[in-house]
Amino acid sequence: METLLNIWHDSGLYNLTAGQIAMIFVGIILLYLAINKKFEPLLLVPIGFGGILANIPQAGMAYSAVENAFHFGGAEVLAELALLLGSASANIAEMKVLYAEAPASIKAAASLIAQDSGYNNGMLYNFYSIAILSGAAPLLIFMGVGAMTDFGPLLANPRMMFLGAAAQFGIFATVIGAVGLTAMGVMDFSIQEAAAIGIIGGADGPTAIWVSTMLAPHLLGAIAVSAYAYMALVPMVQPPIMRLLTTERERKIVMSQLRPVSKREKIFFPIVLLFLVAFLLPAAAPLLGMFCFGNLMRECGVVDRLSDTAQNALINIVTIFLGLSVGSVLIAEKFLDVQTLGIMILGIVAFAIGTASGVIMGKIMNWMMGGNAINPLIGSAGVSAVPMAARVSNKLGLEANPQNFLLMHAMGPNVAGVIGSAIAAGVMIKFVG
Amino acid sequence: METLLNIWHDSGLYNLTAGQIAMIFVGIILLYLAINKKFEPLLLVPIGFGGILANIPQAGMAYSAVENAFHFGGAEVLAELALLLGSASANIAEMKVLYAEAPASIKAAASLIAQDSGYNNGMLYNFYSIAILSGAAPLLIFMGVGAMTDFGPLLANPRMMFLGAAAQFGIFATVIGAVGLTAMGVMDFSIQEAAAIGIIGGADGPTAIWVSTMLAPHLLGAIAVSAYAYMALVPMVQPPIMRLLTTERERKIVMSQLRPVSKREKIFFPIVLLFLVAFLLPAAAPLLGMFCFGNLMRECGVVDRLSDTAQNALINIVTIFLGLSVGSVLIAEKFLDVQTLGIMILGIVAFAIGTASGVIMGKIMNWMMGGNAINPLIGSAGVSAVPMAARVSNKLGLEANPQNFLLMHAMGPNVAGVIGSAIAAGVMIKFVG
Amino acid sequence: METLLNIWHDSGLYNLTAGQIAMIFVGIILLYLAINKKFEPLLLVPIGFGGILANIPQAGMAYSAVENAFHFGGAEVLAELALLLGSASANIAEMKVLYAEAPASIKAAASLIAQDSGYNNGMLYNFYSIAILSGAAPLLIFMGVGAMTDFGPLLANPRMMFLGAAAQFGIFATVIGAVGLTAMGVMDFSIQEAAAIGIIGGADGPTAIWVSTMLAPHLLGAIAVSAYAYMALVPMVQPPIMRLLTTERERKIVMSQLRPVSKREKIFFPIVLLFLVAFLLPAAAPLLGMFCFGNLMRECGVVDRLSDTAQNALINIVTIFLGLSVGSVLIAEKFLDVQTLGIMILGIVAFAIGTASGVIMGKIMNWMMGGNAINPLIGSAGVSAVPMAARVSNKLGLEANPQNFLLMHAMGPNVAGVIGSAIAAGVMIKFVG
Amino acid sequence: MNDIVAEGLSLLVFGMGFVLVFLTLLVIATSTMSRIMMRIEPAPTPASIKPNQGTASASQPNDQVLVAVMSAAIKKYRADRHDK
Amino acid sequence: MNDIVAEGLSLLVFGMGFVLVFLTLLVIATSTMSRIMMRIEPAPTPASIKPNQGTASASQPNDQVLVAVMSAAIKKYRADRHDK
Amino acid sequence: MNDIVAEGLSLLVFGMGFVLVFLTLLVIATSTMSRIMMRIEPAPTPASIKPNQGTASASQPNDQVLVAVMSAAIKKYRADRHDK
Ligand code: NA
Ligand code: NA
Ligand code: NA
Repeated sequence: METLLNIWHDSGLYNLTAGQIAMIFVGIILLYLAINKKFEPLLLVPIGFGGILANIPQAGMAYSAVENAFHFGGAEVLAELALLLGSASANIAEMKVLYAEAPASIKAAASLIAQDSGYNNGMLYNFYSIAILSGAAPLLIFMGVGAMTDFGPLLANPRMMFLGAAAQFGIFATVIGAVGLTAMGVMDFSIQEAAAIGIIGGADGPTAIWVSTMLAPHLLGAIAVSAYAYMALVPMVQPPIMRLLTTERERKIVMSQLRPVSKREKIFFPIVLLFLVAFLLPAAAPLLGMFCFGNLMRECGVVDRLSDTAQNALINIVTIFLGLSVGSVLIAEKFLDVQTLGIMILGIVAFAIGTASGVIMGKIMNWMMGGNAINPLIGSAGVSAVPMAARVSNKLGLEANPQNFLLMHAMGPNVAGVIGSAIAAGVMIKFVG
Repeated sequence: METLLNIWHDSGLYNLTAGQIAMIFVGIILLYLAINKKFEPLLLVPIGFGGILANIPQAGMAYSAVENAFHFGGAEVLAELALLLGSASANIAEMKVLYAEAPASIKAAASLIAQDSGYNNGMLYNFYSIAILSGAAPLLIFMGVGAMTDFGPLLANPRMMFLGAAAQFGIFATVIGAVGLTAMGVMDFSIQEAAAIGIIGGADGPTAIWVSTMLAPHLLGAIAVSAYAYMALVPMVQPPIMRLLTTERERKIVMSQLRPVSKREKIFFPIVLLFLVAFLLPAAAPLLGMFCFGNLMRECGVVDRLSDTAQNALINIVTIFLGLSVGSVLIAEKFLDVQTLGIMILGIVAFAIGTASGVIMGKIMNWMMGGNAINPLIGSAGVSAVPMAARVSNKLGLEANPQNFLLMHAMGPNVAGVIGSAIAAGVMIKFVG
Repeated sequence: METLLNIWHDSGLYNLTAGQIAMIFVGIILLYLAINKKFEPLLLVPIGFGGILANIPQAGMAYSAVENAFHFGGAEVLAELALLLGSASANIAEMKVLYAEAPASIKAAASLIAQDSGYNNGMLYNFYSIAILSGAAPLLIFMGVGAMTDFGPLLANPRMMFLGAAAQFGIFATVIGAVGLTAMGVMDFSIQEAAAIGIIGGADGPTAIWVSTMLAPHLLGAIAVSAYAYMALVPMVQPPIMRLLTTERERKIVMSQLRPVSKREKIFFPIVLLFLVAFLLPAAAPLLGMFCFGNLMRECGVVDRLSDTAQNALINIVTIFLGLSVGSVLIAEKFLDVQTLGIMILGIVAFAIGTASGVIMGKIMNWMMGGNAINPLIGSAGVSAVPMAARVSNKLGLEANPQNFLLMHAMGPNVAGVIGSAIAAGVMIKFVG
Repeated sequence: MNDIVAEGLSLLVFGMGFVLVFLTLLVIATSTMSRIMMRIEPAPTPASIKPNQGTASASQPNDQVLVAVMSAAIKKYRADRHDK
Repeated sequence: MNDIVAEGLSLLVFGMGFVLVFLTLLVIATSTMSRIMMRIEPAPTPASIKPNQGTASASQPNDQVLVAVMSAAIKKYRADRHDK
Repeated sequence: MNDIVAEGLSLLVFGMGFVLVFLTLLVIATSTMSRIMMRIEPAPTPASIKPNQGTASASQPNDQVLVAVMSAAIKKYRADRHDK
């Protein structure tokens, strides 16, 4: 009888908290969006599932050994930890604060104590340490993305990069929004948090994860979820803005065919980009360095088997671990916060402003080039969200003129947007990191 | 001349111990079974080869840095270690015992001392730490198995799960056998060891490895080898038991065709299973959580590239490391023990009892449903050993009646057996872990 | 204005040192050789690119957390590190020396201090730790190479192994060269460094990296680059030597067709080789053990999916990380040294001597067997550099006699050369490690 | 009776009991789920059970085979040309 | 005005400025690179833009398709025989 | 003579000696193994040496090629249908 009671007292159902219920519900919504609505499923399926796993009561899959000792530990291990952390009361809440503020050597000692008492890192926490804390996963994904990116359309018309630059205005405008809300007392974001939130507007998941790991790791869950969810919303968010800011005549502009680009140019481009980054903004070098490496593997033609692995087995493996790791930070204390609401709202604003800036820059460039050279619809592709934003440009172009294929032209600003937001990320890290 | 003598004194042949010879022979037998008899070659080839590598004298490939310092260290490093461990005598056997009982912080310090003196972790020990000590490899394999498993046949007839449940009786009966042998003084197993041995009867390699890592890491080698070897013996062990327990008439029962199962049901099943596990037995959540994640990736249809990687590149990579790691614990001190003999005997008993329980449950269910609905031969598939046990059921069905294709019907209990033994694993860890 | 000045002062261009410029130039040359000249591109593309990344000023991608704290740290963290390292002056150069000599426990403490102050391991340093410091990457590559190697031609004519043995003379002659230059005062190599340099003559990248990691880690960059670059030079270096040492009549010798080799022989060969290594030279067991494991997976025919992964996804992933890691040690302080020049010269000498020894052994064997049995041109293939050296033999054979296909005959010494240099590596580690 | 035997028996009773209860609940949950699904989406496609054993007959219509051959070939041909 | 607002505005001005300057320099560098490349290798192959969308027409000459089919088949056949 | 030169020479003599001895033993062991294998299984299949260079002639019998084409196509066709 006692055993039955024990089972019940250790069951998930008995220990379920309101926060866990809410977060499991968030996980289910993410799975629903991923599977039924096809919202960036490659990331949102692992994130959503990881979120559910992280919130299974008593399983402690997303906790470190020390956190597990805090949650499940007996008096003995808690006393040892209190001694180490210098907590007189052995109150768990106090100890958690002390632990969070402790130097790395104390943290390491606490981890050893927890392990001696039989508490181990949960599996999701292990994945999180290796994939995200080390910074490796976003960089490896960027390498894979580089190996998948064809810069041909951009090289054929390098001025398209201005569109990719303009669309990054959404990032910085969102920072202003975040600090504005803070100044007005509506929210409470530090400048680091504001910068990390802004990067959502870059429409680039790995970049957003990388920046928020460095500037605001406690917001990682909300930022990553927003970044991927809004990327999937591109086909809904962008068209009204694009229609509002362009005239029917502008949308009908047919752009001249792109010149062919030689293999050699494609080989040199990642090297040129790498050098510019290295010389001007070393803070962006890890991200864009791995991106250029991936792209060089793709284009150089002599390491196809490495390029193929970077685009397939390796990026898939890293995506699984990255997704589960992001899911592991979807826990109530961090996610169910008014900050998350602010992030969701600011994120969508960032997208909208980025789209508008891109389109307006398209109009300006078109006006400067005589009014018939650039269809401003391709400007919106500058937010990146490759290749969805380019497809949206193409779709609106075809609506206005069934012979107007903008896809290839929109790929230029689209890939430029990836570079642009990585540069913006580097600037953020340099200025406020 | 002296150099030649040195070479000879450092050679493997000069240093070969009887235990190493025996263990190398065990490795060769495993390779023979894997290659010639096709006994679970995907695991037994790496395990057998790893076992040989681990027993190469003087190479220390399976030892940690500290163990290598104990074996090959000079007086100086041994004195330092003795000081750290508080051994007055600097006797190696005593120091090994002290080291095994030392807290994690002392172990970490010992490792740094050993590394300072030039002793490093052997490569197999590194693999073992990462793949097994962390618990990662069995979970990742379970993810891959989930991505390979089609629950269609089980969903078409969910009552088949009772067969998967019944077959787990082998697990618990084996525990009784192990404690009985202990009570009689024949063997000496703790309840943790008995539980870990019982899981062999679950016929599921990763589950057995995961449980024994947690409950009885020193028995890992014997348990893993038994689990995989006996799984391969299914076609020999099961048929006589099945024939003994069933009548000719029962074996001839033709089951009605399974109803088609919708994609949607298949998508929801892993989520339903995950919730039940989360709410009732969080201890099984890591194992079944990863399994459900793999299965959801398979069925949801929007992350095929991740599912494909989980089923191929990732599971293959993990299998190589897991196999070598299991091989690395095949060392004489741990394996050449009367316990191993007990494990081998109890393991086969577990299989036999599990098979019998499944068949008997099949008979009971058939009797309850009117005597012509369920062919008891499919009950034996409940031990899991996917898909071999299901093929055995099919084969015996065809023997009795050449038109009686039981394969699809046996797949239901077969995959239910995987769930059943994971649940049994969770119960073991909760009760005695 | 101040901000602009800050940007400029933190830019790569402002901080670029002459050493970094030189090393970036080295990286570009490696990329040029890899892409335009197809010099071992699978390794030299990642090495070259990693070399550029490692030399981006201010990015610190190739530095550990402590090195980053030394380079970019403020007074506070430097004071803490000085206290830890026992440096009275807090002079960075002095602290670097103290750190290099500190025991592992002090190094670990320094790393925690650096991390507390916000300095982290650069990504390339992380890759280097995992791939190279642990020794894992060369071993995994060797496993993949084993899985790609067909020992059929060697089994058909095992005496070819003498050619593979003879060609290793280049390795030991180079050691003499290196110690000779030291004795003459031209260079300053320790015996460990001389041994590591000699292994370049083994024409086997992973072996060279593995040995230099153990014997002379500070020379890793120069040794790895030489090893791969010279392997690519085989078609230029070998022919003149081969022509010089052979007569027209010898080059025309047509060898008798190889006997067919049974599957069973191929399965047993890696096991025979493993046992010989285990019994005679345990120091070579990690390298040749993994090689034999890969080859057994290939030949046993029951684990094709593991063999396929070892030959593709896994070896490609490891190659990417290994290449970037080797690139990360291409930094000016270590690479721009007269030692590197010595290594480059000695490396090519090693190749030349190895080629000559192989050809001369071929002549001797031919003379002993009656003068018409062995074409000495296949002797040069004994340096390994699979399969390029065998193709060179074939090409020169065809030049002398258009019907003289030596390729299959040269594959025997070619793969024997891989074994030979791994044995030489083991001897080096045993004698001077 | 020995202590460890008592522990073992308790593990047998509660463990086996738990497994049975759990799988019974899973039967109920799965059946309920299936019934709800079938109400929502009444006619599942008959091809949804994947044949693991290649038992499907080899008598595929020839024209479909031909289309498959040709599309594969065209794809390969383009890929080849593309690589150059 | 709040301190954090000042920081935010400075981030906006310098950040956006940096992005624009950087991409402008990238436009210049890329164009210069392309011009140099085209001078070295004047006539790039017209097929160098990879079709991502499969927009290329399906009217490949039949004999080339046939060659592709056959070569693929022969390769597969040999690979199969090889595995045995 | 310098100390390091002595060390180098010793490395040369013993190292090269060891390599030669080892590979000689490997020749003996391999030959013995092969002889035993051939006694057990006297007639190895003639196709067991894998052609690395694709030197095998392209004149495979046409019907086998056809079988290969068809089987590949059928496989692909089923895989495609399966994915839907
Ligand atoms: Na962007
Ligand atoms: Na089972
Ligand atoms: Na060699």
